[in-house]
Amino acid sequence: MRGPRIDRLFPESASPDPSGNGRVHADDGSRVNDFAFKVGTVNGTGSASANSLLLQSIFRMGIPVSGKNVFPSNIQGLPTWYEIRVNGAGYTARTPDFDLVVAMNPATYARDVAEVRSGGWLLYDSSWPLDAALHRDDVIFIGVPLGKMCIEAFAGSRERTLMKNIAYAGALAALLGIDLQVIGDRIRAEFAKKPKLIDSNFTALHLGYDYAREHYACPLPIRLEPMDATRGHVLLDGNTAAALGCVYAGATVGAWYPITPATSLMDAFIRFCGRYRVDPETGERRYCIVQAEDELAAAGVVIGAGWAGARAFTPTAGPGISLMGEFIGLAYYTEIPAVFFDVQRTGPSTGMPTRTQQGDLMSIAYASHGDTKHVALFPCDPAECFHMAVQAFDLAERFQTPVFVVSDLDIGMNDWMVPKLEWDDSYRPNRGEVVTAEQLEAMQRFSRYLDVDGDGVAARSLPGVHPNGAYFTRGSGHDMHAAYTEDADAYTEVVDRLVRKLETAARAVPAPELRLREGAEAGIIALGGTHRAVLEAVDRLAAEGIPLDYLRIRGFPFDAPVADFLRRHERTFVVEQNRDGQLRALLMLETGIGGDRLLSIRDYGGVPLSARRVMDGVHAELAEVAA
Amino acid sequence: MRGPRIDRLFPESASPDPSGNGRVHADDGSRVNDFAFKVGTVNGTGSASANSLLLQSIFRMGIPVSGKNVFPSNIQGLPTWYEIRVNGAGYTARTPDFDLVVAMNPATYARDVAEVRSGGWLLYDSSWPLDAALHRDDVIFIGVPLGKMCIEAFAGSRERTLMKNIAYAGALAALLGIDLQVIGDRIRAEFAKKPKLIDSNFTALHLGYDYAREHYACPLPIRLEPMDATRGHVLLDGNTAAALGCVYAGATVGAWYPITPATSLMDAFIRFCGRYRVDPETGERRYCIVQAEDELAAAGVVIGAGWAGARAFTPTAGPGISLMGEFIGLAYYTEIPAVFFDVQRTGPSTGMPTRTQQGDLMSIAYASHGDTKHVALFPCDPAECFHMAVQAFDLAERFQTPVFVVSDLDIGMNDWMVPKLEWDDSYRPNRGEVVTAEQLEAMQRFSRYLDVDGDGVAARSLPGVHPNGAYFTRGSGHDMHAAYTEDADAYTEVVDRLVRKLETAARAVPAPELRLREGAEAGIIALGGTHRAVLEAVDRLAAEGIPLDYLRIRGFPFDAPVADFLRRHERTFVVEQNRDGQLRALLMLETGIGGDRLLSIRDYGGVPLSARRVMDGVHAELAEVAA
Amino acid sequence: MTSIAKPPVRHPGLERNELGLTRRDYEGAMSTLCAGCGHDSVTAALVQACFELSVVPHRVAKLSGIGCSSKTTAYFLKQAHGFNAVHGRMPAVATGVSAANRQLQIVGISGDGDSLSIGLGQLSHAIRRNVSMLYVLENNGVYGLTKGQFSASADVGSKAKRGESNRQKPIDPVLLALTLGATFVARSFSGDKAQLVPILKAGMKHRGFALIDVISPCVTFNDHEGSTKSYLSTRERMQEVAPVDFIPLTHEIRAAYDPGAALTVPMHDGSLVRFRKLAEDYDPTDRDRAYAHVKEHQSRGEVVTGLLYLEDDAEDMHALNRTVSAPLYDQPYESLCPGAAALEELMREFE
Amino acid sequence: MTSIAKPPVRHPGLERNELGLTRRDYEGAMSTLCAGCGHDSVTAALVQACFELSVVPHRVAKLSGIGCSSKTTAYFLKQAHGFNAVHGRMPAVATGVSAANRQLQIVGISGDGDSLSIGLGQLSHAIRRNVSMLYVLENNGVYGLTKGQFSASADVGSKAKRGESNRQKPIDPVLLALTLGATFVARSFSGDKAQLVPILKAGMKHRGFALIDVISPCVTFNDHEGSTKSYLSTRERMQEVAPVDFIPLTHEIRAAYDPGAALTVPMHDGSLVRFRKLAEDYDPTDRDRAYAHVKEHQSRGEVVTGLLYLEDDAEDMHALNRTVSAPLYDQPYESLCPGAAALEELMREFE
Ligand SMILES: Cc1ncc(C[n+]2csc(CCOP(=O)(O)OP(=O)(O)O)c2C)c(N)n1
Ligand SMILES: Cc1ncc(C[n+]2csc(CCOP(=O)(O)OP(=O)(O)O)c2C)c(N)n1
Ligand code: SF4
Ligand code: SF4
Ligand SMILES: [Mg+2]
Ligand SMILES: [Mg+2]
Repeated sequence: MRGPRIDRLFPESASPDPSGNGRVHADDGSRVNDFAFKVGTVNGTGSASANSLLLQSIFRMGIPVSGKNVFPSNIQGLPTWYEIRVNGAGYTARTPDFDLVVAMNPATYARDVAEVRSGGWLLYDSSWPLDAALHRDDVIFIGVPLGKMCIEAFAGSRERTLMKNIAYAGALAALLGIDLQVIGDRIRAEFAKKPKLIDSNFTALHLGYDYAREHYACPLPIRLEPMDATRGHVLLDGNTAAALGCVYAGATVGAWYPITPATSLMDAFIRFCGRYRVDPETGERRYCIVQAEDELAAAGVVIGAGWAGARAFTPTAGPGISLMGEFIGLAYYTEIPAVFFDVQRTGPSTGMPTRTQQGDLMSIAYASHGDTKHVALFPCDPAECFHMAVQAFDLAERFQTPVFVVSDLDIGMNDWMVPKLEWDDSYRPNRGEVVTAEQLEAMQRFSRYLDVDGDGVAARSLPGVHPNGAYFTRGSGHDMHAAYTEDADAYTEVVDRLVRKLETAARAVPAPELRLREGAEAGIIALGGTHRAVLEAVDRLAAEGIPLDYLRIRGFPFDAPVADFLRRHERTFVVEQNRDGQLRALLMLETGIGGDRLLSIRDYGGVPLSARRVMDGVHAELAEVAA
Repeated sequence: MRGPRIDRLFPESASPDPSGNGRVHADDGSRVNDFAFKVGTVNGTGSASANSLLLQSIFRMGIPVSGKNVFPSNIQGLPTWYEIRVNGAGYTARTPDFDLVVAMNPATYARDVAEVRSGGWLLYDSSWPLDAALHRDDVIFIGVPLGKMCIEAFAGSRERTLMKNIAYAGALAALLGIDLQVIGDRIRAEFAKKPKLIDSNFTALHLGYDYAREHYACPLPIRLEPMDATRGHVLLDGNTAAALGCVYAGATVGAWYPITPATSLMDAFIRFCGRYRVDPETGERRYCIVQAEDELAAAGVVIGAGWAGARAFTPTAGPGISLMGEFIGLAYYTEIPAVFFDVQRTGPSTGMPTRTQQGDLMSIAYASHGDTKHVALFPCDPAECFHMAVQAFDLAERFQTPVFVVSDLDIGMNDWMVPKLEWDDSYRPNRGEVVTAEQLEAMQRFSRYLDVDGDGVAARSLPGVHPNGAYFTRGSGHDMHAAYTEDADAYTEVVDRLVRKLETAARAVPAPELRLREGAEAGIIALGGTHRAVLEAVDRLAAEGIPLDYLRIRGFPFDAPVADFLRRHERTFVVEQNRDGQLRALLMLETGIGGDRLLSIRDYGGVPLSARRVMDGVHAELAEVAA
Repeated sequence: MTSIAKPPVRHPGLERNELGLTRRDYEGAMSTLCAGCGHDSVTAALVQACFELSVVPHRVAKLSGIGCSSKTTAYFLKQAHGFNAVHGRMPAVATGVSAANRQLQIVGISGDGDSLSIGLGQLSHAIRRNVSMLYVLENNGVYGLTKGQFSASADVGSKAKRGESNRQKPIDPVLLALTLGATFVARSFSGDKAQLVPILKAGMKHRGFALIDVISPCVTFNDHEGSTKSYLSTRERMQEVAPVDFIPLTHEIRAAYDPGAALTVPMHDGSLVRFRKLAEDYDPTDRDRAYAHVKEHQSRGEVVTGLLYLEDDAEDMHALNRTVSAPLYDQPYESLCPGAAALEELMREFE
Repeated sequence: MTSIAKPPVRHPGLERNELGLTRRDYEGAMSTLCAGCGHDSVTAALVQACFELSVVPHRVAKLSGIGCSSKTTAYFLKQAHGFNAVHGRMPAVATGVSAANRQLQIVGISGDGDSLSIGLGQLSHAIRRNVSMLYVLENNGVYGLTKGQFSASADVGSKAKRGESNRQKPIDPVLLALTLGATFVARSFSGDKAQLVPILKAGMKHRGFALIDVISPCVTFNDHEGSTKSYLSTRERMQEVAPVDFIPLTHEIRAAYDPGAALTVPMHDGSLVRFRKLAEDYDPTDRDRAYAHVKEHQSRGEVVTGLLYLEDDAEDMHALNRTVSAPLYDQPYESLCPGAAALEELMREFE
């Protein structure tokens, strides 16, 4: 058993900053590289490209930044928002406090105006008069006739709609001080293949930019200044990173049934395979993707492929996990490697498919009827999605069991600033205990479920390799020789070994990440995508004089360090994004600790967690304890 | 909130007996009405009827008795056993100690001989010489040439095979002192419609009976004496009782996909509906049964029918529960009444379909992805299957949510001695809050998910009743008016109410049954089919000087009395039939109690629990604590 | 263009039907589908059909699975109960609804993904049970809501927006339904309201399972050149077997004797389905001929549309089950519970 | 009679095949099915077919779902890996096995409940993907293992043991497969080993999905009078389209020029399927004619058997996917991992 270690994936730039908030106040009293703004538009109108243009340009100015896409579950015509947070100190968790809002969607205008912080700015399309009722004295309204200008400058309604987005990007560039050069480069790169689009984009960009400069004092007191804090980092989404992990792990069979927010994982895998796995001459593919008829079938394909020796996986979301329940139990009991990615969305049932949550923890940990327990990994950001995807295949084959990489919509679909992914060419897949033809040739009798070394793992044979390796795989009662049984002892021998196997696995999953604080009495625990918000909150709380020891869980089943951490702290806050405190439940079940020592902080409305929410939770709980 | 109450379903005859074992020693030193024997045969050879003939005859002699069928998961030709326990004190849990074994199956002969307790008897077919290697000095071998006699007495191999079974029943009648008159009546009743079979049965019966009396001193020191302890009781299996409960509750729609051990529940429902629900003139049916294409569909049918206002149910087993996961989440979130019977079998996966277990507790309590929690009832015997089936429909409609009646193979398929089922004609179904056409007519706006009285339950409307009642049911995010939403607050308002609703439900499910003992320090908790073994163990332990307070849980979510019980006892034993201590897990999760106070006693090999197993567990745990 | 700006389903004037209701009374919530989506035209046709049939709105139960198509249920009959079930599982839920209340007019809406991939088993078995319901399959050859993957109905060679073309054979819901013994099988096109409306009306009046495969183009992901489910390619390849009229019971007498009609099929309730003229020796009451006809034209790249097969005298689920005619959901409890005496008597068998 | 007393699958002598193996080398564990169960005869035919084809036992993967029929996989080829998956889900598992190792000879065994109820969707989509495998559907019209409920293949009017008769239309796997584009469709009878064995051999050699619907009576629950899936009724109603021979590659030359043969179809590997004679103008390479033929005889209460449709030049799943010929499961890791440099380069796109 290894002790916890400090994880290296997190940008150094975000290492605790004494001030606790990383704000940089310039002489002119303006707030530099530390603010947040959001854009409210209509989906399907092309605002996405304008927004990522803004995000990437800021990133290229060397300033830590994050973007959160809050979109509807339809294809076109409904309100959608894009939130960008700039933070020189490297805190890139979502923040609910917006200094500036761009209100492009009449349907959400009132709501957008209301969301500007007092003293903040509202950018709107002044082509048409503004509804006086929506005015706020404590907000500065910035009107730019985006619509009018685009109607004059462009022909065709489609182009006019599209360019309006680039135009507000131009206005923001002026107002916030985004380097025009940088934006220009991005546009040129973006449309390298469609040169004529480049011109119209530039025209639109300048419409907004110039108008803003002519009519308003630019930049605003919230502004950007180039830094050098993004070197060695990339802007990457978790599904793309996870797909890359599957490619690098040597996965050859991917089965799936499309579902938001997991679809882009397989899209990326297909893209990368097309790039790296197709024989240039023959066009032959070193991979096989099965778009299954549903999630049950997808799970079946993965299990069949794993049984036959291929590294196989399926990406899905909550509803898929529910549908795969029977098959998951089969893989657990027959001991077949299988990798499942659960990109969690808001449940229960269909829930809110385009909102995030951590609501599948319990469903995954003990998926399927009867006694079961499963290995799960909890990436905290896209970089870990990459590395844990690779680990997942190794663990699945070492322990011949289903392994779940538990991500969520925020990690999977949003662009995060993470260290550039690196690869060690000395890596070789750990295929676990697989008997070779030679070994089988030498054997008297191969017993599929016989554990020789006491770690709970029994060697497996692959079909087609050697007659001596033949055995019968069944989800019904079987003994250590894989023979059918209804005998209590023979049955028990096998299921008891599975317990030992999972205990061994607990020591092999990624160790928790521990951050100790001078003088901390209480602890705080979290996993997955809430990490950055918790990390920020922990820093700020420390600055307030509330030091907390922070343990970030990265794998399940839990290893001893988790229980130790809980025992060492009189009280531990458990932060998670679900209604019922599922992480807290797992901690109680697996460590036996009483609930009175676990203070729950939950946020489950579907938007990514903010540090403020965590701090409020801690303050509230402490107040309770005090009272 | 009501306090716990003593449940009246348990036969008075089993109320604690001072000697702690209820043995009756006659002057001649023989053991009367307190022994166990089992018959080892081959399935599909007709031994079942001979065995139930024995069971029923003993029952009709007024002696408490139980029969456990230990059968294989195939149709014909494999070993099968039938265990009968006779106990004048009313302890009818399974016992693993056999005073006499009837070895009719050469394939299991060795094993059957080995299972006789030292000093016990082995009855075998002496038509052919006995394998000397299998001899035991400490066992008395009783040979009866069953095969030979039947070959001489009957023509046709089928009849010879069948009659061999009646012949051993006859031998046992002589050896154990079963009233020949009683057996005779049973045979006449059984074959009332096939008179010629009556004769051959009597012939066979006497072949065995007379041979035994001529060659051996009958009865043996283990023998029967008529009592009056079964008056007011019946021999009934849980699936039949549950089916009756569905009929009496007014269920009209039954959907199912056949699966052992739940199949006989629907078989019985169909039989009873044919008897009670078909119009004698028109032949019209007041019920609709859908044999679905799979369990997913069965769940869908039940949910559709519940939504439209009918009382609907589906019986299934573990694999079905896994497959229904997605639909269960839909019913939970859309708030549709639905009743599920899970007749548990040994898992995981296909497991041992003809063996019992309590392995689906966790899967049911939090079935489906996302945050969910479900109402579950835990009958301890067939009588409770009947009453809880009725309660399940009332709870499902009151709380508009899935309700699970969690039975198991032992309860569902074996004949148990229980008090005669009685019905109160004043019962009327509790349909919960359903708005009528009149109410709707008077309404401005009907809001499907609006909770007026704070109990977490919102009134529902049924389709086809009134235009004002129309609303849109969806598993996707919805607000209190049932309108689609992706808004955090609107979403949260609804899911938080569901928490309140389940809290109210916790106070409505059947209260736990409490049995306090003078001077008890530790407690013991169990649920479902383990009750009789635990009850017996608790009596015997008390006699040994180890008094325990016993709490039998009957419903989930747990009500306050459960937490109180745990808090009042420094240590509580948790008895259950699964590997992972799932009841213990639920207790920890729902009450927040630490694991150190819950000592686990688990038995999960697939056979019904015995008191001995419980006592051994308690002794072992106490020894540990002492050390 | 935002949905806010989009007017609700278009319709002429405020004409009233026999119930005195206007088309508006048959509309639902505003569509959130893409402007131009074929599904919205199907919605309009459903509104028209219900209006013309003078359907009592709240006597209808609208059910669907998940998908853009499955959202249709929200866009018509706001006075009817609606149910978005889970993906591909609407047929089972509809079966339960029918079991509980056979007097409801059940309208099921699905998509090609919802029906032919995840839902294929349930659709097939609902057909086999002959559950009385209208089942509209809005078929666009793709998974719209998940952004354009090929569905099982995509034709071989049909091009995806990104360029790759489908190489797997399609599952044709019409041939499948004919093979599984469906009693009402039709194919239509969201762009041909004149053909679609009468078929929808007949389907709603059919006793048994009425499958209507409606080609309903996805303008966002599958309406481009090279797609065989685009508006253009569908218009070009459509071959109607026969224009049909649905004549409700009330008009029976007048219509029964129409010399011009090629074939008139009476429905169980006395209303009529009239085939104005028929393609060369086509017989919509001959299952095997219908099957052969569709296949034959398919081999020529043509898409046969119209009411292809009609068998109105078959037993539906309730006839097969011999269910009482009054809805099960409100049978008086007394008629369901055998009572204490019966139990007392029954218990003797277990003594 | 106990299974212990039951001898393993019967077979004559100890004749050896090209690999020098005897029939016994192709047998499996002892059957635990009822004495006389049709499924055991299918097992015997499989043993015979594998023996005659000189299949290398351990190169075969046997897969099945759950049911008495699905237990068959345990009763032949003890030297091959076997897999009892979950009920109705074998096709997906087999698809995965094929994806991982296309060089395995995949034999899938299922039942009518396993394939046509819970497994209908998966069977249909395995057909659509044209996964290369032999799929034997042991069809007895009931759920044997759960004691005799009607399955979806039960004919209308067929009587259950308890007396009630089935009123729902059956799902015919042969018609279904033809409709879904299956490339190898046959029907046979467990009681007709002479017909079954060559079809099994051809099915194993077929590139693509080979469906064989084998009527395999359940002696315990569905072999009584009134059952249409009994030995008796099947024998009475069987109508063979053509006796076929399978001529493996090695014998090609000698066999190719058989004047007597009505039709000889070459398989992708050079072996031949020879139809000795054909029913009146029957053409096993014409899908629609095959469909019509089966239906026509069904209307007369006849059961058409034989190799009904064969299309050996269609693309199977791997051809459609353009998978490398070597099994994916043991591709050298180097050929799968792009390496550090490629990642370095890729990362630039995200900077
Ligand atoms: C269990 C489950 N799996 C996947 C999804 C994601 N999903 C939603 S709609 C859809 C396909 C819709 O296709 P179709 O039925 O053709 O409807 P369309 O959008 O094309 O009209 C999928 C895969 C889901 N909602 N539920
Ligand atoms: C998920 C699930 N549901 C139900 C069952 C119970 N079950 C086992 S086999 C079977 C039907 C078998 O019928 P068929 O496939 O025709 O095989 P047969 O026994 O007739 O050969 C059923 C319903 C199961 N094992 N798993
Ligand atoms: S994506 Fe396609 S199917 Fe969905 S709404 Fe838009 S056009 Fe219609
Ligand atoms: S029950 Fe029927 S199918 Fe099953 S083994 Fe017996 S005969 Fe065969
Ligand atoms: Mg579609
Ligand atoms: Mg069968």
